[in-house]
Order: sequence, then structure tokens, then C-alpha cells
Amino acid sequence: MAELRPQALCVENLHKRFGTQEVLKGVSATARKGDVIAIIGSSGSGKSTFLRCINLLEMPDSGRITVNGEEIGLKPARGGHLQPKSWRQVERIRGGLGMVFQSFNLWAHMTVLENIIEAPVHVLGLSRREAIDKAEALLNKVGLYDKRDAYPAFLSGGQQQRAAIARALCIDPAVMLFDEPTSALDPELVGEVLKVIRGLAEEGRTMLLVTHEMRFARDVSSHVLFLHQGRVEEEGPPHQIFDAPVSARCREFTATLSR
Amino acid sequence: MAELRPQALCVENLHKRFGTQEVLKGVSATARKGDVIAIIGSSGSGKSTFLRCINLLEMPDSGRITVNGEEIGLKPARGGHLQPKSWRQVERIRGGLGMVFQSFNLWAHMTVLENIIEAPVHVLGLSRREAIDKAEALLNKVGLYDKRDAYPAFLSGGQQQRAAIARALCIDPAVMLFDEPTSALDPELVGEVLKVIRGLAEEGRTMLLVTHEMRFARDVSSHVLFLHQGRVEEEGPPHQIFDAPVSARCREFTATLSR
Amino acid sequence: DVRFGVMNESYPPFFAKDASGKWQGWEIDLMDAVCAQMKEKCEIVELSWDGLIPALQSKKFDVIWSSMANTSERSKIIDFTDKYYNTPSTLIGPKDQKAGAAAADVSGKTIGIQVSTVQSDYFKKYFSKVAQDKTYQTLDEAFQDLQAGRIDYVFGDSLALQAFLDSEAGKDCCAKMGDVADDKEILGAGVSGGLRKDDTALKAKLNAAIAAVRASGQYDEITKKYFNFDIYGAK
Amino acid sequence: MSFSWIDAYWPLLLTGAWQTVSLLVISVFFGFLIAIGLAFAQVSGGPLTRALAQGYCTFFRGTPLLIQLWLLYYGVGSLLPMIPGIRQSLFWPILREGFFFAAVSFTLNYAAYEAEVLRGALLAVPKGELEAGRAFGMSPWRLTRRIWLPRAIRIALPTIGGEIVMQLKATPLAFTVTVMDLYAVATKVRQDTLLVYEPLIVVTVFYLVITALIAGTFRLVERQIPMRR
Amino acid sequence: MATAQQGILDLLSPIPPGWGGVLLTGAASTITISAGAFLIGLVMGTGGALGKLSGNRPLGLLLAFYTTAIRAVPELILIVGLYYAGMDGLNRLLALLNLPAFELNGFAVAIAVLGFVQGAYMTEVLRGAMLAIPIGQIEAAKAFGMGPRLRFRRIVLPALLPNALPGLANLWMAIMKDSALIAVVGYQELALATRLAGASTKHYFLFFTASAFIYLALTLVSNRLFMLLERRVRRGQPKVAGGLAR
Ligand SMILES: Nc1ncnc2c1ncn2[C@@H]1O[C@H](COP(=O)(O)OP(=O)(O)OP(=O)(O)O)[C@@H](O)[C@H]1O
Ligand SMILES: Nc1ncnc2c1ncn2[C@@H]1O[C@H](COP(=O)(O)OP(=O)(O)OP(=O)(O)O)[C@@H](O)[C@H]1O
Ligand SMILES: [Mg+2]
Ligand SMILES: [Mg+2]
Repeated sequence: MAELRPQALCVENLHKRFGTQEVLKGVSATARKGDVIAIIGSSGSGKSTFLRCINLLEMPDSGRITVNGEEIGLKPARGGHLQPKSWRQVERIRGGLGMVFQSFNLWAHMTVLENIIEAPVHVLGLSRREAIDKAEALLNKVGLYDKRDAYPAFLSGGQQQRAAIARALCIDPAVMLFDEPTSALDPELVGEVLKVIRGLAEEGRTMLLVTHEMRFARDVSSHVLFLHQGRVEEEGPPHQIFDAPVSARCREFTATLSR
Repeated sequence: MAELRPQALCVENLHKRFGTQEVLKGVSATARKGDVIAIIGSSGSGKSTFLRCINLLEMPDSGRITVNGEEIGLKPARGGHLQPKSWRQVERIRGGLGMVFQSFNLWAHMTVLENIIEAPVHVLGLSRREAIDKAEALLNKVGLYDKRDAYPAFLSGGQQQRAAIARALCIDPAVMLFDEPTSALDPELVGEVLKVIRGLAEEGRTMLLVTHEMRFARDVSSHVLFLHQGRVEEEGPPHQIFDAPVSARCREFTATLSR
Repeated sequence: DVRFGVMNESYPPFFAKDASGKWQGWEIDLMDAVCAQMKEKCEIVELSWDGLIPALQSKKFDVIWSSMANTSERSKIIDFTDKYYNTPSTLIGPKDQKAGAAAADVSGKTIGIQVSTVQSDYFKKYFSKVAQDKTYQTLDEAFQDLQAGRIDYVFGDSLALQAFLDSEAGKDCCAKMGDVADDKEILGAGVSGGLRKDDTALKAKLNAAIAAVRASGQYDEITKKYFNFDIYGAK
Repeated sequence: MSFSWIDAYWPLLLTGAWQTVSLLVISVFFGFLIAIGLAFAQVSGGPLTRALAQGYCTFFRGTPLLIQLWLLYYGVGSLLPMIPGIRQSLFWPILREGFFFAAVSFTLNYAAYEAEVLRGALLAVPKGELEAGRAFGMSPWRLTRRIWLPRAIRIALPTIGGEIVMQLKATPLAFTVTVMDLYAVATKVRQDTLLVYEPLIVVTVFYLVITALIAGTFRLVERQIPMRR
Repeated sequence: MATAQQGILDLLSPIPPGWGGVLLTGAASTITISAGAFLIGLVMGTGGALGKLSGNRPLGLLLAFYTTAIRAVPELILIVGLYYAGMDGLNRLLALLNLPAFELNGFAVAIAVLGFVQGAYMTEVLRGAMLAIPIGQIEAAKAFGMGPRLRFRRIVLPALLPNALPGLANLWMAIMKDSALIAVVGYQELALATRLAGASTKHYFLFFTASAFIYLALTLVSNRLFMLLERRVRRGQPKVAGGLAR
């Protein structure tokens, strides 16, 4: 059944090095519309780098990236890495990718509300009114309505993270890249985010989700990727990864779950 | 038995407001030597503020703080909050409190190693050699030895968090304040941190630990504080809080654990 | 012991500092002569124009000896010795311009003047209704604008203007348009030494010395070294 | 203290004040625009544009403004009349005025100083916030306009305020090209009357008012966004 | 042409009657004055910035007055006022008390005044730079028990320098030219030496160009130093990636 849905994101054989350290050694992933792919792996295994390569915040050294059937044109640049043929294309594609950063990266000179409506108004061209309505609905959903006029520096960690989630959701992206979106959230809010993600998946949106919370990964994902030292060590549906992992490393890693 | 151990930290009736919002409405907590107190509660409930008030990064509006039997002298200041009578005393006491920040706050102009030896060398007066030896042992413990000469901006989230933990441990503090020290760590590393904390508790160190990972809280703590809207809604040993909470709110909150 | 305040920017041929730091020029020679007459040891204190008055008043030196013209405005603040030179005021302009130095001649033209000179007072009284003025910090700048065609006349002290007309650049472009009609009230006071108001003893001494130097012929001797005419002006 | 001279000089003082303010506003406004370009050329341009921008800043910050003004007015400016027809053209009345040259050279000079300040501020914007902008598909232009520049300007505000005051204090140099700004009027009064302090005190009061206005405006703008301190 | 060549060399020769030596001595005193004023300014500015950020109301008001008033007052009036009027007053007071008159070195007074003014500008530059430091880094220093001085030396200073250096470099460039004001108390630096040479010889263009080159050389050297310093203090900062903000 899953095979009938169109491909939303396809990453092939991504390589990336920082200096002499090869962080990604040929990582591939494919997501169909409505997929929720969880990416797990130990700290420093390259999860964030993988996500950041997809929207070209980091330039990969080699590999191919296709979003919604459109391949990002890449050409070799000086310095050994790739570089987009057309920045226009990259910007257009980025506009359809929502991203929640591990360190939130809220814009410090804007209030929460302004942060959220920034991209809808100035990238997608929504009217301010529309954007605000939408943003307020999202703020309600993440329980941050009363903080909408606060500046990020005055928010608690969890509040910042929720603002970042709302910001990413507000552009209605077809594909979402979440880098540990629940790291600063309490279990109740994690549950809320879980619900939101499920809802989005049902709407047919695609999600890549880096997380350290195995329970969350298992509950939310349709597919799990286990990254280890820059390679996909194992992948499969959650029940396989968590209950019957094949590779020794993956077994070790997920074993702690039931500790 | 616990009653025989000397008091390491005593916070009485702490109040704190930001503008019109009262964030802490009289929070008290007592920790004896070797206690590990977990502080849980929903996002925005004032957990970080509570920790930050203890070492006076935020000035409380009222309340008393006693560290290792020495009460911090506070006097009212203009603006309605309190203010230390002697900054000297505060600095001395802070030197004995290790803190891991929710947002890590590594010093960006220093390498990981320099970050870690900074306080031991310049506050405690350790020799550079000694401090480096100690720092390297800690880096090994948190699995960051190979990144010791990297600058924080080039580390992954989890690596930054581990550096921050090592930095706090390196001053051998009698009391440690951990603000979500495992939020960016994978389950294996969480297990490692758990071990470290247990080891420290056995050495007789005292820990206050804000966390969203209930399983972790339950495994590591000797006492749990459930904060809700700026008040201690419920407190007790972990098995009480997690298995038989009295208050409805706490029941609701911890219920998600077994989801 | 008398200390003479000299402006620290050169104004040749009256006073100029050479590369080895020695002051020379007509006014310096005159100073030496006056000092010899007074039997005083003299000393030069050099300061920028902005420092002259305050330094005089706080007794850092005793007399301003720096080609300062005596005007009624100025004599409200400090006292002046008798004049020791006074030169006519001249208009110069491009060669092809019609000569003449009356109000009718300059009508509708732009005249360059150095700031706070007697000429600027003269302009105000006689030319301001018919011509426009442009104020310069130094005459050298005015000469450049004259050559560039930004102004039609330069109005100033005949000595300085003549020096310019004698130079390479001046020879090519410009010529004397004429001396302006005299006005004793504005142009007549001449250049004198500036003194503190209460320093009447020194004033008397200096006046006597200047008169003696003039009477003895020393004045003309010094003048001859620098000029080929008498710069004392009308009595 | 004697201020009776004001009676005779007030029309001059007024035009002087007007000249000072116009020079300040013109040079700060256009200089700032140029500075933005120069700063970006330095932080994100190619090697050539970077070198050009750096060279510009070095030259204009490195040589005295007086000399720049002098070269422009007496050097370039005195060549202008040699261009045939220019003396008859519409622009001659502007081109022959020192004001034009003062405004131009002040603008160029201010741009060089401000570009340095902006360059530092652009580099001080946290990289993550720029990445967030990019991740949302902002084009470089939009990212610059909405995130990078506003954020950098905010970081640089106190310094920018200082640079504007410095520019105000530099305006008296215009006198060397015959512009009678307020300070020049004061100089004239001082030389006419030999009053040492009074004319300068009038200038000081005027400068104080302008500086207080600048400082107040900047304080207001700074307060727009609360800072955690 | 040959004579002109010869003339230029003669005019610029370091031995009188050439003016080269005068220009170079002038340049040396320009550097002395500027360096002195800059250092005083740094001290005042650091104090001022810390004071402004301390949140102490009376101190804040005092410093607001300092930065507004001192920047607004023309340096000339400060130097002249302090050196002449100020000292007159002082000496009159001393005379009343039957104490010997007191002589200040004009050179020192001018440097102090210029430094005092620089301090007002630096206060703002440094305040801005301090505000741009992520607050968490300062909090971390506090949390580890660092006292204000240690904190400033080890954390605040290295973290603010990258943000402050461009502004400080600007001030340094500006003070090198403002040092010309020293002339009102009777000292001579590069700018005045240039004008003297020009007025005495009428070769304005030559000497202005020569001194422009000296200034430029001073600038290039200071630029280089500031650049090396900036590169050093920016260690650990990631580069801004890509072309124009991709
Ligand atoms: N500096 C500040 N100024 C104003 N309000 C603040 C400030 N810091 C925190 N707050 C507010 O105080 C409340 C408590 O914040 P705190 O950081 O203590 O929450 P927390 O319990 O740590 O939450 P989280 O789990 O999300 O980190 C929040 O509503 C927050 O918005
Ligand atoms: N800009 C960079 N320059 C150099 N090395 C980097 C850079 N960014 C990341 N790295 C290194 O690349 C490796 C992978 O980093 P990445 O952030 O992808 O890890 P991660 O899997 O997201 O880890 P975590 O779970 O801790 O966030 C790490 O060892 C990190 O130190
Ligand atoms: Mg990561
Ligand atoms: Mg918190």
C-alpha cells in the first residue's frame, strides 16, 4: 500500500566531511508522502548533519537529493563539496521544507508571533492577517498563546522549542525536518507534539524526525533509520528496530530503552 | 537514617516574579548530603528559574537560601527583589555549586578543554597541569576526549551538553544543579550520565536535577519535587510520585510515563 | 623678560618657521629690534590662533605679535600697541576681467575674502549690497578658487596678493584690479601688538620702542630686506 | 561673558546651523546606504569585491578627511570648469559651491567608518538565526533585509550613535571649502571679537541639543527590543 | 622637470632646510598623543560601559551625561577651557590660600582631555559589544563563582572584542587626526607640520600628499594589527557560509 503513495523525499548516498572527519559516509533515505521517518543514533553520529544537508544548510560532498520529485541540481565546487546549480531552485525547495533546529534558532529581534509569521508573510506571500490567524491557532495548539508577544530571550527552554515548532508548521510544509523537537518538552507536551505529528502525517505530510526518545520514535514513526558512525546501520519499521534489531550495534543501542 | 546526614542545601519559601507574572510562589526544598532531588513539572512551571535563583543568577523576591549550613545574606533592593549583602559570599558559594545550563552556555572563545579547566584554574586555583589531567579524565568519561580541542560552535548538540556536564563536574562541587542535563543525549549516554550521578551521590555530593525524562528521574533520584504553576504541588520519594501520586495534577502528569 | 606670542602657522614674509624650527621674517626681525631697544630678553611662544587669547590672558606670554589687525571689536577685549605696519587692500581677478575696485565694478560678482580680516568688514560696508562673498580660512585657498573660476575676485591685503601675482600660477591667470578706496575707520588702524588690558607699563614700553626703532631707521632697514616699498602706510 | 554679539550675528548663526544640519543629515543618510553595501561586500563578497571594499575603507579611514575634502574640492573640483560647457550647464551653481563637495566627501568618509562598524555587527549575528532564515527559503536579499541587517544594526546601535556624533563634530571641516557652517560662524565671531569662549559655547549648546536628540532617538530604538541583562 | 624632481627631494629631505624631518617628528608626536589618548579612552570607556550596564540608576544618569555632553562639546573648548581657564581658576584659588602657583603640562592636559572624550565614544562602543555577548556565557561565568574582575578578564573581554574591534579601530583612526588639536597648547604634530611646510614653501600639494601617505602608512600598519587581533579573537566562530548569505 505504502508503495502507491508518491515519493516525497529521496536522499541518495550522501557524503559529508568536516575537515578530515567524515561525518556522513553514504547515507540514503526515501520517504513517501505521509511517511514519518525517525532517525536515531548516538550523539555525534551525524543526524543533525544529515538533516542540514537535505536543505543544503551544509553542502554535501556527494550524493543526490530529490524533493517532491524534483532533484536539486548540484555541481562540484572548489573545496571538494557540491554546490547548487541554481540557488533559486534551492530557495524554492527550502520554502517547502519546514525545519525545527536542535538549538531552536529563533530570531532574537522578533517576538514569538513575529517569528512565526515571518516566513509565511515574507516568503510565501500570505497576508499579515491570514498569517496571524494561522499563527495564533498554532500558538494555541502548542500552549504558547499567552507568550506570543514575548521575545525569545525571555522564554523557558520548552517555550522556545514550542515556538520553533509553531514557526515550522506555519508554512504548511510538504516535508518537515525535525531535529529533536521534544528535547526540552515535558511528557505531556511530548504527547501533544506526537498528536500533532500524527495529524500532519494523516494530512499526507512527510516528516524526518531526529530524536533521542525511543518511545516517541516508536510511537510516531512509520520507519526508523539507525545511524551509526555516519552510516545507516539498520533501518526498518519501528517494531523491527526496537523489538528485533538485526545489527549488534542497534541491539545494544535500543536495549537501553527497556532498561 | 537520611536524617543523620547533614543538610547540604535548604531553600525556604522562594518567591520570584517577572514583571507581573509570578513564576515561583513560595517554593521550598531541602537536600541532605548525598541526596539526588529530581525536579519535574511542565514546561514553564519555573524549574529553571528555581535553579537559577539558588545560585542567584536570578534575584529572588523573597525567601532564604542556605548552602552547606551557610545562609546567603540577602537584603531588599529597590525594585522589590532581594540582593546579596555580600557579593564575596555569593561568589564563594557559587564556586561550590556546579551548574549545567539548559542551553549549555559554553564559552564560545574557548576550546572544550579550555572551557573545562577555566573555573578550576582561575576560580579554585588549581595548577593548569592538574586541571588538564582532571579534565581529560572527565572528557574520557563523557566520551568527548577526541573533541577536546574543538570550539563549541563545531560540536553537535549532545557533544556540547557533555562538555557542559564535564565543565560542571571539574570543580568538584559539593552541590550540583543540573538543568535538563540529558535533553540532547541518546539513551546510551543517558545511562552513562545516570551512572555518573549515582557515583557522585555515593561520594556524598548533593544534586538538584531538573528533568523531563521521568524514567531517568525515577532511576536516579532519592526524592522528587513536582512543580506546578510556581508551587510544589507534590513531593516525596520517587515511587510515591510515580506510582501513587496524591494530587490530581501530578497523577495526570506522570500518567504519560506509562503511555 | 618679554614673551611674544606668535601664531604657529607660517605667514611669510612676516613670520615663518623654517624646517629647523627657527622663526624668521619681517615681524620677527622687528621683534628683535624692539627687544634690543627695550633692553629686554625676548622669547617666542608659539600657539595656534585658538590658543592666543586665552594664553595671553593666563599670562603664558605677554604680547601677541602675529600680524593681528587692530579693530574696534577686538580692542574691547585686548589692548593694542601703536601700529607697526599697515598695507593697502587690493582686489585681484582674472586677467581678462575689467579692472576697477569700486562697488560698481564688482556688482553681481563673487568675492573671496579671508575670514575675519579688515577686508571682510570693508566688504560688509561697501560691497555687500551688490556682490556676494565667499569666506576662506586662508588666502591660499581663495587663490585656488580664483584660478578655478569659482570666484571672480580675491579681496585682501595687497602684500599677500602681490606675492601671489608674482608667483608662477598667479602670473598666468590673474592681475591686480585695483586698490579700494581708503576708509580710515576700517582700514586705518593697522597691525599692532596685542596686550592684556591691564598691562599698561608694557604698552608704554613697547610703543616707545617701536617709535624709537622707526626713528632710528632700523625699521626701514628691516623692511628693505623683505619689501621694495614702505609697508608702514599712511601716518 | 558677553553675548551682545549675537545681535549682529544671528542671521549668520541660523544659516550656519542649517548648513551643519544639512551636511550631517545628507552624509549620514547616503553614507549609511553606501556603508551597507561596503559591509556586505566585505563579509560575503568574492575576493575581488572584498578587496575593493577593504581598500575603500582603508583609504577613507586612513587619510585625514581634511585632505580628502581638499583633494576633491581643489583637485577634482578645479578641473571641472575645464570641461567644456559645464560652466553654462544647469549644475554649475551646485558644482561651484563648496557645499556640494563637502557633502560628497563627508558621505564617502562616513560610509567608510560606518562600513567597519556594520561589518563587525554582521559577523556578530548568531549563525543559527541566519540558517533559520535560509531554511525557510529566504532569498539572500530577503534574509538580509529581514534578519541579518536588522539584527546587525541592533547590535551596532550604540556604536552607530557614536559615529553620527563624530560626523557632527567633523562638519566644521567644511569651512575649508568655504561652507559657513555653525562652527565656522563661531570661528568668525571669535576672530572678529577675540571672545574666546562665548561663540564656542553657543556652538556647544547647539551640538548638545543635536547630540541629545541623537542619543535620545537611539535610546528609544534600543528600547524597542528588550534585552535580558 | 629635472629641477622639479630635485626640488621635491630637497623639500622632503630629513635635514633642514628639507621638511622631511619635521614631518616625521610630527608623525611621532601624532602617534604618542593618539596612543596616550586611546589608552586613557579605553580605561574610561570600559569603566563607562560597565557602569552603564550595572543598572545603578545614579551612575547610569551620570554616564548618560558623560556620553552625551562630552561627545557634544567641541574638543577645542574642552582643551582650551581646561588648560587655560581651568588652570587660571586653580591658580587663583591657590594664590588665595597662599600656595605656590601650579603648572600643568599642556601636552599632558591635551592627551588627558582627548582621552576623556575618546572614553565617551568608547563607552558606547564597548557597551554595544557587551550587549552582543550571549547572556548565557556571562551567566555561566557567574555560576562558576567568578568575581566581576575575573569574569571580565576571562570571559567578557575576549567575548566582546570581536564585536568591539571595528568600532575601536574607527576611534583609533579618528584620534590620529584629532590629535591636531594639541596645537592650541603649543605643540606640533603631523597635521600642523604639514601646514607649516606648505605655507612656508607654498608647495601645499606636495606636503599634503606626503602627509597623506604618512597617515596612510600609519593606517595600513594599524589596520594590519587590528586585523591580526580580530582574527585571533574570532577564533572559535564559524564563518558566515557561502556567497551573499546563501
Ligand atoms: N528573564 C525572564 N523574563 C521574563 N519571564 C521569564 C524569564 N525567564 C523565564 N521567564 C518566564 O518564567 C516562566 C518559568 O520559566 P522557567 O525557565 O523557569 O521554566 P521551566 O520550568 O524551566 O520550563 P522548561 O521546562 O520549558 O525549561 C516561563 O513562563 C517563562 O516564560
Ligand atoms: N560545523 C562543523 N564543523 C566541524 N565538525 C562538525 C560541524 N558540525 C558538526 N560537526 C561534527 O560532526 C559530527 C556529527 O555532528 P552532528 O551534529 O550531525 O551529530 P548528531 O548526530 O546530530 O549528534 P547529537 O545527537 O549530539 O545532536 C560531530 O562529531 C560533530 O562534532
Ligand atoms: Mg544533532
Ligand atoms: Mg527550563
